[in-house]
Amino acid sequence: MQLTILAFGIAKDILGRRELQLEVPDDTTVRDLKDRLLERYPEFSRLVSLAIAVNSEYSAEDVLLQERDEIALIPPVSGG
Amino acid sequence: MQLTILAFGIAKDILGRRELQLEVPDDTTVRDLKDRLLERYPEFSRLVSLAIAVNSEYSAEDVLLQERDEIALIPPVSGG
Amino acid sequence: MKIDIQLKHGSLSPQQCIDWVSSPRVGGIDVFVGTVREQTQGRPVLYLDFEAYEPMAVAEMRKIAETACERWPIERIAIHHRVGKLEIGDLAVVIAVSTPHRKAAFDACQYAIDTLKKTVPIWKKEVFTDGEVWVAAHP
Amino acid sequence: MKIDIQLKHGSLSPQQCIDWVSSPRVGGIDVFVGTVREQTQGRPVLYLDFEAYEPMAVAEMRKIAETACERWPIERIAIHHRVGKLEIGDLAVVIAVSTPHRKAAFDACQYAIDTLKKTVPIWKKEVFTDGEVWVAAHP
Repeated sequence: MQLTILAFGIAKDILGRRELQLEVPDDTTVRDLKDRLLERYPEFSRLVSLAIAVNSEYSAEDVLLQERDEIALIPPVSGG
Repeated sequence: MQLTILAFGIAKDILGRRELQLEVPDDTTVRDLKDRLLERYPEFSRLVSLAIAVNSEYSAEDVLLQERDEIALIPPVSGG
Repeated sequence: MKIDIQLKHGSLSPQQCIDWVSSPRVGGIDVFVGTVREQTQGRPVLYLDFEAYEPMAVAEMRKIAETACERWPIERIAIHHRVGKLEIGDLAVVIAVSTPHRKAAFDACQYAIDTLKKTVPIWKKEVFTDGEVWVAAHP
Repeated sequence: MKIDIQLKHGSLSPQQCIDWVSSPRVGGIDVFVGTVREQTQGRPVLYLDFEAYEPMAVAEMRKIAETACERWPIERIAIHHRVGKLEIGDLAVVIAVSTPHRKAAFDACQYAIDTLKKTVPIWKKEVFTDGEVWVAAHP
């Protein structure tokens, strides 16, 4: 299946774009996606943290992703 | 000597006036003044507390009063 | 001048206090606003009357601000208290504290209002439909 | 409706937040205002750029307000955050909490800003004369 991944803050700079299309196997979990991104973009491993939001909620690592999910990369937040 | 004593809040109600003139011996301390007032106006003993300010400062009980001092009765405060 | 103390007979403005404590060196501002509630322990209040021993009240508010400035890295602090007749919803006190980092602003502002309520010679009379009472006078 | 969450592209107004949380049932209001400082660790900042994952940021701010309302007896709570380009002295966030008694207002307001800084997907880029940096991204 094909996932659409939104990127914000420094994650957007690392990807070089605001939105990434990624072809992944059907049984991909949040953890699998993170591993794949870390492999392809080693700079992510230098961040303090990298969370994944699925449909506007922080997601656990073992959640299975669906093609229609809105997926977002959440580097360390710094609002306020 | 003659002291002029300012009264605020419920102390003003107890004295029935905003300012009291009181003839006292020359070596009167803050504690003596309080004793005298409590004797003459027993209602003061029903208050949570009664402090005396001398020249706009909370005063210790053993301070000797002077005729020119500005003396004020400070019942429990309730600002804010 | 980093301290602004005011005892006012007219209405208070939180925005004015915030503007006064603002500066480019500030990261956080904490503001406390004390307002007149419609009831005390279920008894409806008509209005309040605040009386102050004015010179001493100003001096005690200044002491609070000075002590706060010794204890915390404060950029600016404003303490404004109103006296006279206040209606329900009116502002009785506004305290604004600005600091480089926010934790100190919260701590200093809370210290200021807690201490103000203990030491500043201001008295509040609650007026009800069937009587009136000096708050906190009796046990 | 006791919760007001806003993510704004224009300037914030503390007075508007205070007015919104005010009510005759309220005795204390605590307000936190986060402003843009002129420097970070001695390095002068030109301006800041705040970016948000907007729907999630609004949802996370709402969660904070809801949790605060469960933990403290809150009358009303407003959380306004600004996004986009901010200059030195601009307001980045305003949180106002009103409660019957003041202690809960301080505690809830501090909880709200502390949690906001940990969970709400908003990112701050500091722009200096000689470069820029996403705050808190790297150790």
